[in-house]
Amino acid sequence: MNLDRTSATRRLVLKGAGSVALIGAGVYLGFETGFGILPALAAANGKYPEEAFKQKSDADAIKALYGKTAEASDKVKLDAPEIAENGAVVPIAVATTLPDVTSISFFVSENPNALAASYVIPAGTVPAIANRLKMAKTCNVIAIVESSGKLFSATKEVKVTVGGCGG
Amino acid sequence: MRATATGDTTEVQALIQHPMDTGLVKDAQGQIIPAHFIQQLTFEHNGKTVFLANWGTAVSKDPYVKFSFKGANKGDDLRISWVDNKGATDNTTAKIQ
Amino acid sequence: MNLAKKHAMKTAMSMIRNMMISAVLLTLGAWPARAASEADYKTALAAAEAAEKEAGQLRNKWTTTEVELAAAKKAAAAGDFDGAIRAAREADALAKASIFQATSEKERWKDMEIR
Amino acid sequence: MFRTILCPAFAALAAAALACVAASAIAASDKADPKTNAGINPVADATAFRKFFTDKFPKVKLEEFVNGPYSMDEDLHKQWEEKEQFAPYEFALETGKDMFSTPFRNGKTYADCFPNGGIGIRQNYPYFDEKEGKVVTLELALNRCREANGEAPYSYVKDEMASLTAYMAFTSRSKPMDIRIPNDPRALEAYENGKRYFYTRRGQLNFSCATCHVQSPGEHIRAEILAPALGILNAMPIYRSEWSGMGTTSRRFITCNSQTRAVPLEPQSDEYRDVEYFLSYVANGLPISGPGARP
Repeated sequence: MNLDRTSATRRLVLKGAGSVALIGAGVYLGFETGFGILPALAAANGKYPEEAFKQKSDADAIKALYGKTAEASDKVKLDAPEIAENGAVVPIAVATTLPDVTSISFFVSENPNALAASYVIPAGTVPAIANRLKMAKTCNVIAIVESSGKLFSATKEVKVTVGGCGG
Repeated sequence: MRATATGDTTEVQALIQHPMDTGLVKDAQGQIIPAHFIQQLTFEHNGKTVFLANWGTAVSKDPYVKFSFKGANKGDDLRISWVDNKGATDNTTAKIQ
Repeated sequence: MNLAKKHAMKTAMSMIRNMMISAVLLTLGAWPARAASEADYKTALAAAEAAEKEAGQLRNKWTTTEVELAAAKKAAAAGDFDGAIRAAREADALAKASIFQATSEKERWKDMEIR
Repeated sequence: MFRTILCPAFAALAAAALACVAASAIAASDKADPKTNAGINPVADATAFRKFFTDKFPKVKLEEFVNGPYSMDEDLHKQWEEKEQFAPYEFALETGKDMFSTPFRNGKTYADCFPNGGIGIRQNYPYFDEKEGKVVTLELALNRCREANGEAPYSYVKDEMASLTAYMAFTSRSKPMDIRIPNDPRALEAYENGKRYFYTRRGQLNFSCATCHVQSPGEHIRAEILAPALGILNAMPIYRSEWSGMGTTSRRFITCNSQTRAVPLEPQSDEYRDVEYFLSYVANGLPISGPGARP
């Protein structure tokens, strides 16, 4: 599949990723000095939902984040594997046809803290996200989409076990 | 980071080199590796935030995210900045191809 | 059936060991049992380490043998010679099994070869 | 449901069986070790090896075998395609590229040690060095290049070596593996030694490489799916999610050994170099797909 990947995007990636990697590495090294303070974020409710990330169960996290409950909807398409190839890197993506989506969040029910990631979707951004999450063990992955004030969700179980024969 | 515009929509893929330590893992000597992960990631185009990510400890090492947005064209700048749980921050800019 | 044979072998070996222990006790007269089992631990360890060395020459040591050898030394250092002897004997059995594996595989590997 | 190899249960049986057989055999005299009189025929081996896997997996295209577990399972293949869009080995590739062009203290670079400046040559490694009379792998050649230029060699299992080999593999992407065995009895012996290592059972679990990669590729071993032996080294070095880091061929051999409870040998010891020689030879013609991502 990646055999023909010697095309332009590959080189571009190197350049693009290069800048990020170097900056990333720089930041990674520079952390100890801790330069820079938390900049005020202009984005809509850009405040980091500290409380929600502390909640254990997905229900509490949803309540802490949105203050309301969600109803399942087949308009929320959650794409997650049957058996995760590895609990540390589980590719999960969500897309939806619901109108004016303002926020999308991912929950992994059995993780130490259920809320994994929460995204703010300003107008003009396509309501579809792919990311890679960590999963402690086999459990439900829940994607919540906030569309015109109402919450819609999709849930899928992803199996996670360790690999290998064990030394 | 890779940003490619096709028509009116720009698809953005970002891969950031970062350990994303959860603070729940012990190292070889049995000491807890302190939590150290990116909490907030902001993408701005012409000063307007087009995407904001709030990340917890469940985001994989070397985090990756893909999204797309409308209203940008080739050659524009896309600024990505992130803040971690220690308050350290950094940013970088890439051209939309 | 295999497990029974294994126990038989183990008891056989421990019988020999016991005879040796009693022989040592006799010669040392009323020496307290603690010192005798230390000498016995040393012989058990030496046998295990010799077998493991041979396994090394055959490039086929097992990680579990190394673990048992370390456990034997640790137990001995803590003065628990019974535990140390048990671990040394286990290491000895494992090392011998790995030696047998190496020698028998010299020929048996061909059975699985794709031809 | 998937058939799982229950390692622990199997291990207890294997150990018990071995231990009691050992008792009876110790008395029996060791059979004379007959020299392998059957001629060593790598060409026949390679064709038989390839046919075994194409018969076992008729639906998998020949060049797909280099993708290991991802050619064995649709759901895994989808996850892999997603990962490949922005693969986790990008950083190693990036670092490798920089390292490859950074000159040593004496001004030379890796390009001076390798034919064609080290670009697009990975498919010819490992090769048999007739002067030394032994197999030389890419990792070994890189470290020898460093030592020849007064630099300290890298560890065979750490990231620096993985980054260098990642870049060199990348420059050979999709080129067919092209390993030659010169007409030299020592080369044939090295090839045979590699084949013997591949099929020899070791460790308390009494597994050989073939137990997993010939008898049961495509099967589940807990969460992971076993890769077929055909083309298994074509994607080296690999970023493994399990290690959340890069792994060189040496690191892969060592971890496989310890998984069967066999004490690993020194990296780049003869057995490892020979088994890499054997596995690469029988994968001749299959494309290089390194650096690769794996579960």
